[in-house]
Amino acid sequence: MSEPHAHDNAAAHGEDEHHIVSWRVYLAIVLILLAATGTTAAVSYVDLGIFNAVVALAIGVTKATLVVLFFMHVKYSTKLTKLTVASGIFTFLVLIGMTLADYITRAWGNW
Amino acid sequence: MSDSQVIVHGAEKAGHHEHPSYQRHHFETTAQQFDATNFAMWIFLLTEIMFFGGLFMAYLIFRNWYYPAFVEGSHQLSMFWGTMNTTVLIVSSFTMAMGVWCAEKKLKNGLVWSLILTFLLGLGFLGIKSIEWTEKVEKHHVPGFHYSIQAFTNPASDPEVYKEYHDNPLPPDMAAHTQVYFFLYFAMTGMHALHMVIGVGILAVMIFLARAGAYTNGHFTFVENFGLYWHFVDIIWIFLYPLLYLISRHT
Amino acid sequence: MSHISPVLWQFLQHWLSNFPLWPPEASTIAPQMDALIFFMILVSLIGLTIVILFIVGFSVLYRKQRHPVAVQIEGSTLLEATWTIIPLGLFLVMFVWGSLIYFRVYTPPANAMNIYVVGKQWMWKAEHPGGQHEINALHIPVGRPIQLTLISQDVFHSFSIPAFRVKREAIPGRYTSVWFQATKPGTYHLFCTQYCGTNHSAMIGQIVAMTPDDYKKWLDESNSGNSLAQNGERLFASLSCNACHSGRADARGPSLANVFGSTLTLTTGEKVNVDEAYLRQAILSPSEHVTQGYVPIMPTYQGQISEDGVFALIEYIKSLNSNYRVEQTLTTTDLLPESEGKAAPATAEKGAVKQ
Amino acid sequence: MNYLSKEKGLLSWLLTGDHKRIAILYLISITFFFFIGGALAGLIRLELLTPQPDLMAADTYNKVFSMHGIIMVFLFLVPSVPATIGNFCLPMMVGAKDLALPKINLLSWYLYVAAGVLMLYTMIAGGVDTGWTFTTPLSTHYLNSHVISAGMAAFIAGFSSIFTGLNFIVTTHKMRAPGMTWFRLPLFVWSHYAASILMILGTPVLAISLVLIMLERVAGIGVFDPAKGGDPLLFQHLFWFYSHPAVYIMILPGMGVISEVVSTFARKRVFGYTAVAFSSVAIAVFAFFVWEHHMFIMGVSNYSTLVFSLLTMLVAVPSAIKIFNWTFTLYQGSITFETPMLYAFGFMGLFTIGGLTGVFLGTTGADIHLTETYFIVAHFHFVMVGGMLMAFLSGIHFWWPKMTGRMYPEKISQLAALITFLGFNLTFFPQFILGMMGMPRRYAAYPPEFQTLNVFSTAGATVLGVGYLLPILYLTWSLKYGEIAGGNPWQATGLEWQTQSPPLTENFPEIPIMDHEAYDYEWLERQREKEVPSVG
Ligand code: HEA
Ligand code: HEA
Ligand code: HEC
Ligand code: CUA
Ligand SMILES: [Cu+2]
Repeated sequence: MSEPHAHDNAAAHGEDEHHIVSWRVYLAIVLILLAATGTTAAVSYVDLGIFNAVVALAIGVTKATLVVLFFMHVKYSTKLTKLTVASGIFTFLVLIGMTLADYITRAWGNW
Repeated sequence: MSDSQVIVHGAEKAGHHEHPSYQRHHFETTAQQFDATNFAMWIFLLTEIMFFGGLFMAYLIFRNWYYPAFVEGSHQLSMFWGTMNTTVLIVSSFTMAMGVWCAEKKLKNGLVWSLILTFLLGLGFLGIKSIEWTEKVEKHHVPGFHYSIQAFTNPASDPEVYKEYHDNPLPPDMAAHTQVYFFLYFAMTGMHALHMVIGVGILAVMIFLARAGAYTNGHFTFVENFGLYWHFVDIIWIFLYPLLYLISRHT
Repeated sequence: MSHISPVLWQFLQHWLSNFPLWPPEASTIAPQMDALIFFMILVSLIGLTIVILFIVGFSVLYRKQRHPVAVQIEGSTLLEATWTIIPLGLFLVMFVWGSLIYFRVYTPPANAMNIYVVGKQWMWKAEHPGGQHEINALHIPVGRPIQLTLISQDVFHSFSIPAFRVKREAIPGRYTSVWFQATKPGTYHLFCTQYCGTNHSAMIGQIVAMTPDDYKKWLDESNSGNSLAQNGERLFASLSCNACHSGRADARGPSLANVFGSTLTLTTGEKVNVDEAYLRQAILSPSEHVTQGYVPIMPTYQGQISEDGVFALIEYIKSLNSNYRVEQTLTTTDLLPESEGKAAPATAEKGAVKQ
Repeated sequence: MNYLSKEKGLLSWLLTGDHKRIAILYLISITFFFFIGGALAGLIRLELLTPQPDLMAADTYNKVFSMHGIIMVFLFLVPSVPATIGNFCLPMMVGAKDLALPKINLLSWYLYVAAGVLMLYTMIAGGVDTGWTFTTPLSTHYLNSHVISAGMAAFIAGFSSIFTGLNFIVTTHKMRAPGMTWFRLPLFVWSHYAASILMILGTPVLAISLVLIMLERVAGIGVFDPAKGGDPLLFQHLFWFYSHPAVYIMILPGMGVISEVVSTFARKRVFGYTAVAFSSVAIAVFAFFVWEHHMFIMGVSNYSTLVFSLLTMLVAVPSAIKIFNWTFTLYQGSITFETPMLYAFGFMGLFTIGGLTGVFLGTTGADIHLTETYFIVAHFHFVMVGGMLMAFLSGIHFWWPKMTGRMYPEKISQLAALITFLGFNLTFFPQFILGMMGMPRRYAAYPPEFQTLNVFSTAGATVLGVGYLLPILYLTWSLKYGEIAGGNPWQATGLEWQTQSPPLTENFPEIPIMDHEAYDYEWLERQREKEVPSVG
């Protein structure tokens, strides 16, 4: 890079040379999503105790991941896009995690 | 202080080569324009994550505090309409993805039809949502407006739901906390629906522009970015559905 | 102008006579707190001096007239590390020291005397165990650890005694506590330091620290006839708590004797310590934690007992080491005035609609 | 021909996409709100001249300080440097023709105006007395003032700042000129980038908590009111999740200004460029982990305070790094003392005091005594007024020739800087002592023994007011009568200085190539030798 080009990967990932995902992938994804919806609805009728919530959320996360990766093309996007998504999730987890740090430890000891 | 020399080295000689008409003046290349707007959309979605994040945080706390109230509140939601809506939204995400695909492939008719389908599914979602909300209004389950806890202190008074779940009556103080559940229900689905309304509105305009060929000339940035938005709204629902509808459905 | 000049006059008058720079130290924690603050002031002064010395020194040495051509320097990893590590180290010392004091202030000793404090817009109400209550004032003996159990009836308030270097927010819906031990008799400021609406700045009062003898005298003078626990007992009867908590074998509710300080198992299998906060919850939102072996039939008393009433009930329950008193109350209930004795808990629907 | 003269007429301003014109629009509007906020501050200080609430009733006083806080924070300090100087300079600094999304930029200004109008409406309609922190359940159930419209104003102002941040991030990533690598960016851009991260990730959480407050007021239910099953601490968590990062939104852009100014007037590359750049990013990241230090005595879990206090100590370190690096930039420099540099010195001293007292507050133990007293008021005015406002004034003077093409009068502006510095210290230093004495904040009336120090403070505020009025006068004067500035009056190295003043609409005649490091004064010398003869 003797002549550094500053637009991050602009040349490689512009509109002109855009990676086009096959429609078959989309179809497959939507079928998986629908199946997952059915599963999560069905599972909620089974008593798994605390795992009901865990399973429901796990399925939700999987579905969301599929949407993000394929429908939203993140799988085929630049590092920057991936980093952006990751930082959003990270900050969200900070909000949840650090707030819970207060709520959970309130019961410790007797003040 | 009067030296006004201009020390600038040109990257390319002024005048430039021909640009497509849709390229904005301040971008050097269409690739740069696409990249920048696409990235901007992602940044915007970040803010959306945090926006809904606050609501999810509130939900998490209160669900742990008032679990029985959340269970019975959840039983009041219609499993049928909820699942239906999830399906509708997922399919609309698919049609939207196909719309982007058609735009990329410069298939004008395909694009127009995908957008129309997405539009209709979006409307369908909102229609179902309004059916559900109307039911809540009728049952006095809108917090702050003639709220009634009868269905929770005396579940048998609501035979339809009772038939299915045989809920035990909640003690009155816990029953009062179903208000918190429904407050979050309305806040979350309301915010989500607001995003849907905006999306559907934009879709309506896009359909007309697409018919005029606006996105099938190689410049599909707008469709792509709108797709991101639409999918994001879908993702929010993917979480709202289990969190609000699927709390302990077993009897 | 006419407004300003008396002010100026007043100001000049007080110029030297009334110009304190440091609050009195009147509790055991105050010297400890001040030591920490002095340490931090010292570190800050040294840090600030270093920064200013460098700025002024360089400005003099390297001003343009004296040093016309700048020497370009990239930086220095060594220096960079120095001014990362030294402040970090000092800040960490402050952190550890501060946390020690924090835990000291908010961990009451076991032998502390408990005083209940209710904050409401815009006054403080203190309830002594002996039944004395006072408004916007707190009388305490010196030389004895005092624990305050605080709650607010409406919004956030904050109970602040600068001379003792302690402060604790009184929050609605939950007990908080703080403790202190006064060392010097005297009258000190009590402030509400959390903004709580229009008369926030009028929510002030006095802390009167007295010698133990004076305190005793004060207690006797302000005796209202009933101790807090006795008030609680009356409430217990008038709210018909004893209908269920009679302590008899066929009672619908558990016996409350010795329940304070014990560990209960809930229907969820969770184990809880019974402290003041738990008792409050059990009375106001009984269905949130149901004791194993019982069904959630206890009605909520939310909105029917004031926070002072809850304090009285708690004090009463704390004092129960057998069911003898309860059964006594049971037989005397008939003696209570008609209206009070029959005060059955209102139906919950009514409570909910009200919201 | 330049961006000011290219098109004429009000409409050409109201519909402009030019980042420089939007910056000017912003400059005018935030100045307006600064003076409203300042006038309210004047009322606060007047009332506190005497212990009794004699100038206004407690109720009025509460409204005055609440609106002072809300206006100063949301309508002045948050947009101050980024939306004016940042908008103006950032695209030029990275060598772009404009921000990536000019329309969004304009929208951001319109949202700001909408928020401002709503805030003015709130004031006229009777004001709001929540304090700028909107504490629940006070704000949701116990006040009859115009909480909804004030909340709405803050909500909208939030979106305006989100859009500014979004634009900066995209521009920094995607619009850099050839050769402009990340480590050739001016530190101003780094600090704006860091602040933008905070804007886009923090502000939405404020938005949702304000929405919940409004809903709660409308429907009368309680997610925040314990009497109705809610949790007031939840609001505190959500609010401070934004508002702690917000204080760094309010300081990072100012730090960027200081980097530019100190380097330029010391004629030296900023000492430890990478350390300063990374400490901006470190502040942005750590900022999200410390919010609970505003809640130490509010009944949060004692154990969690340990975590948050520790992290507060960590977030303070990068600021210290920056202060020392600026100081050492002076070493072996060739220093001149123009007005921007004087303000920058003011910043360094006052921010150090403000920051160190912040560390006092971050120490859980000391916070018990100091929280909610005038110590806090002094702390945050030292960082916000002594820090950011000084940086803002420094930046305005520094880039004034670039924005307007005219020089401001040097002597009187140096005098103003001095007055500001002295007035500031007289106003706010006594408040540290007041706080140590235990004087609570937000008090319309106070015990008489606090009066002396309060009188000092009020006297200082008067001096301060003069210090702030002066720049308005001479800067306006200079628009017409100031000396013509020329392209690079300070001989600074940033790309924005390598074009004419005021710049062209698209900034540069042709897109520049960055072929040297940032702050390369030797490169500048070489250019001068090369080009001076050719320019008549
Ligand atoms: C621009 C705004 C700004 C900035 C930059 C800061 C910076 C900091 N603030 Fe401040 N803060 C506010 C604005 C700001 N604050 C406001 C508005 C409030 C009140 C809100 C309200 O309640 O209304 C507040 C309140 C506040 C509190 C809450 C107090 C309470 O409510 O009880 C705390 C507690 O930890 C705190 C801490 C800090 C710390 C640790 C920093 C650090 O980032 C500071 C770091 C800087 C330095 C440390 C200085 C440089 C150091 C050196 C040069 C080293 C010197 C050398 C040696 C030590 C050897 N602040
Ligand atoms: C950017 C932020 C900012 C700025 C710049 C200022 C500036 C000033 N502030 Fe402010 N202040 C806050 C942010 C800020 N403040 C916040 C967030 C609070 C907390 C609010 C709360 O508790 O909720 C607060 C609270 C606060 C208090 C505490 C009130 C209380 O707790 O009871 C005080 C008291 O002295 C004060 C004083 C001042 C003074 C003297 C100035 C001076 O620097 C102002 C100097 C400027 C002027 C004096 C204007 C000059 C011009 C004129 C006078 C012309 C007249 C105008 C017209 C004709 C229109 N402020
Ligand atoms: C209708 C019967 C009934 C009445 C009236 C009643 N309680 Fe209870 N109470 C119960 C039952 C049953 C439980 C155990 C289940 C539970 O925890 O909810 C209980 C539990 C408690 C507990 C928790 C301690 C434990 O061992 O579980 C306390 C404290 C308490 N009650 C106090 C009171 C007070 C004070 C009153 C009056 C103001 C009162 N109760 C009125 C039935 C009653
Ligand atoms: Cu109570 Cu302030
Ligand atoms: Cu903070």
